[in-house]
Amino acid sequence: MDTIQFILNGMMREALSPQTAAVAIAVIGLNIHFGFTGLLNMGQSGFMLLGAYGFAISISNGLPMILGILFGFGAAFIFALVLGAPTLKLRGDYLAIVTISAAEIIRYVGRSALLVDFTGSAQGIPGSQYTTGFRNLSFFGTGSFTLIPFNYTDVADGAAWVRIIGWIVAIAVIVLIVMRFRSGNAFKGIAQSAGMAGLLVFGVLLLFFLFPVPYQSTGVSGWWVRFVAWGLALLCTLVVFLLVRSPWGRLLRGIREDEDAIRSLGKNVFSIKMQALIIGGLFGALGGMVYVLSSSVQPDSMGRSLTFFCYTALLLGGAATIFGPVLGSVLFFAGRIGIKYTAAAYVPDSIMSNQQTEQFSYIVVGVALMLIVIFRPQGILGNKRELRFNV
Amino acid sequence: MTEQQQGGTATETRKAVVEAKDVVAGYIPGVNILNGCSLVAYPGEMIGIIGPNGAGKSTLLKAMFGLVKVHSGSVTLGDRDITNLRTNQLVEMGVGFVPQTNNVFPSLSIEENLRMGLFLRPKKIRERLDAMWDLFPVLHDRRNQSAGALSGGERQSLAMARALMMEPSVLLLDEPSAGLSPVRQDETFLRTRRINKTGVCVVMVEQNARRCLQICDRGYVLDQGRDAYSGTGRELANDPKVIELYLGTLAKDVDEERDGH
Amino acid sequence: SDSEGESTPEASDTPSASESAPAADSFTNDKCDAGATSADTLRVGGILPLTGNLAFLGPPEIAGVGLAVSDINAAGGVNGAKACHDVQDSGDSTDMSVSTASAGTLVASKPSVVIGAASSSVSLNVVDTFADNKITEISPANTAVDLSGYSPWYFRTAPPDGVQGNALGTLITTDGYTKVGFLVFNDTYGTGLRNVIEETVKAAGGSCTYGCKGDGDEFPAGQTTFSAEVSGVLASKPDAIVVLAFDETKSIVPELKSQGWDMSKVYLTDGNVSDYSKDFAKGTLEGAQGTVPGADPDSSFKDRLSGWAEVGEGSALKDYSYGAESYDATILAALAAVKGGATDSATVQKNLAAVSGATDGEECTTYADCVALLEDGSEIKYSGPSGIGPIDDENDPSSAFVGIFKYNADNKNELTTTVEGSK
Amino acid sequence: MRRGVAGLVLALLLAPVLALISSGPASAVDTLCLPGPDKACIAGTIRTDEGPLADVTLTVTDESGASQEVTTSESGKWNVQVDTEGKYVVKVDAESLPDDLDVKTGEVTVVTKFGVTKPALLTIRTADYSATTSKFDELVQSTVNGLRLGLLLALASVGLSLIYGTTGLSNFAHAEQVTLGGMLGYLLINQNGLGLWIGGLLVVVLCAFTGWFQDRVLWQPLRRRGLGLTQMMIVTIGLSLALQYVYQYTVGARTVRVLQDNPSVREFGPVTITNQSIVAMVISVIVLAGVGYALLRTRIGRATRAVSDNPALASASGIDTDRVIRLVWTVAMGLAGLSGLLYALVTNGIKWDSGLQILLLLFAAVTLGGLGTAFGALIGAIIIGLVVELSPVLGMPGDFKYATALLILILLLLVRPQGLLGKPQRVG
Amino acid sequence: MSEQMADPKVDTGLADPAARRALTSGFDAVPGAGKPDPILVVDNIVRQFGGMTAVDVQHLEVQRGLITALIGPNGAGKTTFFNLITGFDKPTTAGKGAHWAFDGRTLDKTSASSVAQAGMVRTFQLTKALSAMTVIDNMMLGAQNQAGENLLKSMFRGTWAKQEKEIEAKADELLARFKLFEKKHDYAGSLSGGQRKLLEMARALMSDPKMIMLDEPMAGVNPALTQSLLGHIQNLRDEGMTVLFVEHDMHVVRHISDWVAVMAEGRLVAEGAADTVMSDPAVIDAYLGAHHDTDLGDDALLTDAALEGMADEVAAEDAEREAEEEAEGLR
Ligand SMILES: Nc1ncnc2c1ncn2[C@@H]1O[C@H](COP(=O)(O)OP(=O)(O)OP(=O)(O)O)[C@@H](O)[C@H]1O
Ligand SMILES: Nc1ncnc2c1ncn2[C@@H]1O[C@H](COP(=O)(O)OP(=O)(O)OP(=O)(O)O)[C@@H](O)[C@H]1O
Ligand SMILES: [Mg+2]
Ligand SMILES: [Mg+2]
Repeated sequence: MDTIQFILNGMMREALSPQTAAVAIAVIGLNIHFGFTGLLNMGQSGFMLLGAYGFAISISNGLPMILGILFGFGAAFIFALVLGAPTLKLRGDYLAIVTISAAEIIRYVGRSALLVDFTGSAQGIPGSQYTTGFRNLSFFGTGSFTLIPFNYTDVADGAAWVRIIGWIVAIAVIVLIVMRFRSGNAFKGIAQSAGMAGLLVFGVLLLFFLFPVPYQSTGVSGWWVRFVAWGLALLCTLVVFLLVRSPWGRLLRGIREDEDAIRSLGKNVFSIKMQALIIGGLFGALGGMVYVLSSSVQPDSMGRSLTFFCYTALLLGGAATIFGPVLGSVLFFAGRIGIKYTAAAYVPDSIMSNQQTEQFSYIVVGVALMLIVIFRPQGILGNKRELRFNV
Repeated sequence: MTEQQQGGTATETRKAVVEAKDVVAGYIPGVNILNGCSLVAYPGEMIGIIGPNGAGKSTLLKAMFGLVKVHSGSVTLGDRDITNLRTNQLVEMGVGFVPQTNNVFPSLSIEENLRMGLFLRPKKIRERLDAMWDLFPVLHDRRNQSAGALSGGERQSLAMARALMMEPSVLLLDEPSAGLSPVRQDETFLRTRRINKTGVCVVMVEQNARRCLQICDRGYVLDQGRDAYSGTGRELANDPKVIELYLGTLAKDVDEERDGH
Repeated sequence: SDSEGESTPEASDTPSASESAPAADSFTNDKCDAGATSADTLRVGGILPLTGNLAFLGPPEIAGVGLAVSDINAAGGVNGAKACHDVQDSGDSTDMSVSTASAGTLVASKPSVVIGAASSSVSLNVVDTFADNKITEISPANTAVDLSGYSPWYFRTAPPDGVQGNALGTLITTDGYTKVGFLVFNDTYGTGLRNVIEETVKAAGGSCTYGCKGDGDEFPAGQTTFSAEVSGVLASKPDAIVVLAFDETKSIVPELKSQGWDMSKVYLTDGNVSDYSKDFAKGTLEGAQGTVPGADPDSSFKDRLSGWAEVGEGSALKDYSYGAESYDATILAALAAVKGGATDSATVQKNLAAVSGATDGEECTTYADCVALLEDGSEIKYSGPSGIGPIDDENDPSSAFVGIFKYNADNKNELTTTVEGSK
Repeated sequence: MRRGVAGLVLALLLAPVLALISSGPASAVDTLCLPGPDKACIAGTIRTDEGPLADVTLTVTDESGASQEVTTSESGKWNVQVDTEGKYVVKVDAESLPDDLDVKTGEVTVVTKFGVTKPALLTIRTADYSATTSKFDELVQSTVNGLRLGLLLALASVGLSLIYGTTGLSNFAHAEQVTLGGMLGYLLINQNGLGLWIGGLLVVVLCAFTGWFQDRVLWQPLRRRGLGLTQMMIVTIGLSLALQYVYQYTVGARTVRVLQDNPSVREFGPVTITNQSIVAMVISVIVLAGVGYALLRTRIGRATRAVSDNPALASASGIDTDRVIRLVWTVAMGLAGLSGLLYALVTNGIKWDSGLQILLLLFAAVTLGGLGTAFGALIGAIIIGLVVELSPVLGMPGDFKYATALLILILLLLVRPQGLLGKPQRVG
Repeated sequence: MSEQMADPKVDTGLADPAARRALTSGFDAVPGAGKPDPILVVDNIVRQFGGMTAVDVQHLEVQRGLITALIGPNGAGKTTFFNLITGFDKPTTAGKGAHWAFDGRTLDKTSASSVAQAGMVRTFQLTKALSAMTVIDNMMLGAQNQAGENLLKSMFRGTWAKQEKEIEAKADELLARFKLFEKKHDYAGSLSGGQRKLLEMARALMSDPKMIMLDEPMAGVNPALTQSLLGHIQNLRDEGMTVLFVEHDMHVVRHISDWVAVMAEGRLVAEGAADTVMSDPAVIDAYLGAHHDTDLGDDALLTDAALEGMADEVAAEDAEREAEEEAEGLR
């Protein structure tokens, strides 16, 4: 293993992490809010926190998991109703401040020492209190395994050419996939769809070949969690795909542009915005539940910065696109780790200490984020033409 | 087809005040809206631009005013090349512009809107304000009201007044009469003419084509980003081709019908 | 690694006799190679706050780990192989993805032990991951009661709240203060200690006037204005005030002062007992007292810690919180590996309690001495600078020395006494 | 064995233990009581709310009725050593007390344990001791604190509002700009020993320059390229992240203070307030009034509002929008820097995330007053400041003081969606 | 579903000009006159902004199946009136006697969307194109009762695919008529001012309204196109649609309106057939102006006298309003 391999493995681990999937799910919800409907929901982390609390508190109090999930969704549903009923009639900026405030209030209440027996206050709820049921559902067995149990070092003695070819093919596949999406006819017809699916699977397998990542089968951050988390992320993507290419999705985009116009056409704007807020919020809650499956419920971890990360991921991937949220989340988290590890590996100790390197890498992350948005404002998958008018 | 100019203009030796030469311009890189459009205005002239919707009339005005990027061709003001100059610099040079839409500052009061019109020469504000209050008494009565509350026509008046504040030497108007009641339309046209008579060069885009051609010295018909026809106002107004394609016969029909009544 | 194994014991022969600190220039910063795993050597992972809210706790902890590894290697390494350290960022609780990612990286690097995390919240986030992957985790700073016996793979060298809380509560009451007000930072550290101190004070017949359990007067993490809290606590007319906070103390103390509080009636704890000579005007904190678990982390150890920090991290330490605990955590892990004869995590886990003295061994205070005893086949009780007693069956230090400090006119803390407390 | 009692302590796991082992400088404890395997100690300090009482006599009586007497030392401390475990009654001898004292608890029972020093807590008060403070005084004090916080927030939020007003941009990096003010203050005044006033002035100038510079190299080019507002918002998030870590990298993650001295204090009736706070409040009021005047009454102020309404039309009116916006950035950042410096002075410290912690309050203030109206931001900020400081006094749990401010914001928006000073827009 | 798509209009027998003339000649030419078959009845609608009364309509009836023009000076309150009855604004008299009914249905408290659903669809004077959507998406949004706009059904393409096709066909047809077909897949944000106006009108027509309310539909539209569009509107009328429109172009008003209502200073001041109303000296004075038929190119008009005369007319347009404002102020 060399340094590059170490960095790439780190990135791959982060890209596959169930928490990345969880954020991706929340971002999918945010995409419905912000990308498609234009609702400036700055409190997505509040939805996530409520989902997580609903899930974890009910299970740790002995309720079955299915009820926990329902409670998680229920909490987010009520939150959406309570937030939406008064604010969806206001101007967008106000919705932003109301949602961010409401999310913060939830967090403050959750971490209040008064509720220590209920929410665990600042310390939160340890994972061991609610994940057992989920882990017991696993049919992956025990032990640990690597998905593709050999890597390029096993092939031809890890010769450089294997790696180079591997990378060229991987990049070509990615470019191809992105191009098919950009052209907009990625899923027209069965042949196209099958081709795309094949390409995706091939690309993923290739990546696993390039970075073998061993995990526990069922452990707290093992394959089982990953499988479920990413499965849910894909399912959510599919749901959003179905939703937004329908007339309902068209309505959302119409509302994003001008509510009054839509109203004048006899559409109940309020109810549709509410539907969008709820659906996106439910995705957020689901994201929250997945987020805490491999860790613990911590109110502070679902605060403003998580919402900011969600927005960042969304805009990186491309708002109002189908795959943007997933791509953006993966890119954001993996990229961040990539930057951190690169800095740690290549900045000599004589210039910066361990701690300084770490801090420096965050400066780079911040600057990189700025640069990406500046040079690709529409995001990876976004449409630049559309961008010109939403100013 | 572009060179239909005849009469006095062909032998013109006067110096142009504003001139757009073979302007190619557009909003999105790669998509040109104007495909080599030319327009010239001589001192004291009043120029009308008419044409179908989406022909590029507004774009031409914007290109001359530096709001749309000119890809090729040139715009000159007197001797100066003003292609792609920043708008506020043009204003300093005495070019006034009234856009077709979004032509007032909605959250500023009416008076403040007018003050903005003379931003560069604050010393003269009082004097010019008084002049405007005379011209537009309605505005005076409501001078502390925010412009966002005005009706469509009132906004249009305010926009015009704002442009007149600075006593420009070249005035670019984009559909100044749209949304105005008939009497105000007439008044606007006459006032523009009067301003023109004081030596201000006026270039106006109008969909009220008949009226526009009546008062303009020369007119251009724009179609698909090119100047399809040009000539004196009356020539164009009576050109059967222009009538058929651009002016329509509605007004005539209605007038005839009524007269026959 | 075989060849290394040959050479190191020889190297260790020379300094083993001397118990004193090696000269500053002999500190080494032994970072791990990417490929080295616990199969070859003692790989000490770290998940410590390098960035974020608690980043100021990072340097002493890194230094503790680094110095320990340096000392271990100076004494010949573990089972003949050089130990190494690999410290990853734990971030803070506002962005758990950082600690999750670091935990993932650490798990993949197959360490013998992971030192961390500093914040209980972060520990809770990663503890299951380490436990599932059977990696021993030793936190040098977690004090939350809830973490006692959380999992067989989770240990700590910081005594749980009870130890320090009892000591401080007794100190306050023997000082004759009846009504106690608390300025508490709302996280596990603050509320946990508060609960114990409050109980102790009440048991002695005292009472709590502000910031008590169940009042909800804790201030949230990261808050920067304290006028409301200070006004509140003063209005409750306490006889003494306990400040349970970290860095916020720097803002709280002047606020207390400016609202007219007599600073000799202020009590601090390990989170904020440090040298404030550069922060406050002379005399500000004079007479204030505080407790810090750990037997007198005497100045020689601090100097070594700081000396290592200069070599390893490029700058001297400003603060020593949890440095000794980190050091001991690392040494204990190394001794456990020596005792078990292997550097894998399971061996470390199995032998950790034993080398800490749970088996009533012979006391030794340095790695080299302890290794010598172990090689003789005797049971040992490692007793390092953190002054903790043996690890009990909940994987906590059963007891610890608690130093009582008093601030002088220069706002420096001076040790007055050391007491031993247990949970 | 170096520290001898470890084995014994194991036996006493469950009891609170205070074992005196070795003593440092003996001055702190006047006479020592060393509990041992067969010895227990009882100790305490006799003090009133005004200070320790020397030469007070106490009697300690065991269950059998045998008693011993002790006298308190200079520092009011006393202790006795006993050699049986069990109940002891500690009683203060009223005779030995000075007159005019109110003995609340003159007698207390202590259960001793070997190896442990047990406290005996006796409560003695001076006659005029009162256990409560007037709620009114607390309210007045908190109101003043609230105003102070409000004014500081206002300084920062007016800038935020100006930027939002002119460019429509929600600047999430504004908080870091506030932090910058404090950080520069620390570097210039604390580290480099500049005088407070000179240093302060320099801080404001430097911060204003960062505003100018930022606009020059970042925002103006982005505007030119037509970058959308949400995209720009993400850029500010990136900038905010980068700046936070620049502070961590350069200054560190700990709290630093601009001035090391404790501020001197003034009292006005029930209100105690530091001189620094008074000066900060005065400066804020003057600066805010100046900004307000400039916005409403000056040409350039009108120009900023025009640019915010319709930038294209503004430049068609001859306004150099870029210059106006640059001016706004410069002023806003200068104000933020000033606010940060004052904030660091008034709250006694600044940290890499100090700004971040109040960012939401800033946004709340701006929204509460009505988006884009500078005066609204001022009023909003003061309301937020008052709510934050007053809500604990009025019975909210201290945990919830920020939450209360946010809740008030939400409630107000429901009643008055356009904010306090905002105007509703015309439809159609 | 197919039933919903069916043409909602009924044959009123008004396609014949003579029939229309016969019908309108029976109306009283007074403001607020009763109509035999009113589709819209408005009572006591007042809207004040601060002290200023923008709209004060005591009674108005709009006859079903006719084209009614609403004219009046700038600021007369026409747009505000539209806003009020379509639910975009609330009358000051709401709950205090304001009452309006469309097609027999009381609308006093209904929201803008239900007004449109009831069949009364409007356009805006300042256009509201959905910029970041394509022209065809704009059009498709106009259609009513789309199954696919239901959240649950939307996920299943089968439930709405067929309807979608029908709607698209209809949209194509309208786009062609409004000369926007080539722009079908362009973003609406890239349309010119006039094109947006056209798009808005076409979009409103997608919903097959019973009554369409157009706010200055032809302002900014090229005259040649105006002419053909008027033909289209007339066709719609002939198919039974009711049209109420605001317009300042007198040729348009004369050409297509069957009935004209005049507003000034918020009040309904006259009603009648186009010719009658426009020869009313009061209307000419305050609204049309003395020159509305003359050639403005005539230099004679540039004399001070002529301009002053014109200024007087404009002043007259304002005078009554001022008077009213004063009265308002005294009250
Ligand atoms: N912001 C824009 N982005 C892209 N394309 C645009 C934009 N504005 C206008 N266009 C395109 O430019 C062409 C000309 O527009 P322009 O506004 O100049 O027309 P116009 O002649 O003024 O029409 P109208 O009489 O309707 O105002 C139109 O076809 C339109 O599609
Ligand atoms: N929100 C508002 N606040 C204050 N005044 C308003 C508001 N909306 C409209 N007005 C005033 O009410 C009057 C009527 O406006 P309205 O837009 O209805 O006129 P209109 O008849 O449509 O005129 P135009 O022909 O110019 O479009 C105007 O004087 C306008 O200034
Ligand atoms: Mg145009
Ligand atoms: Mg109108």
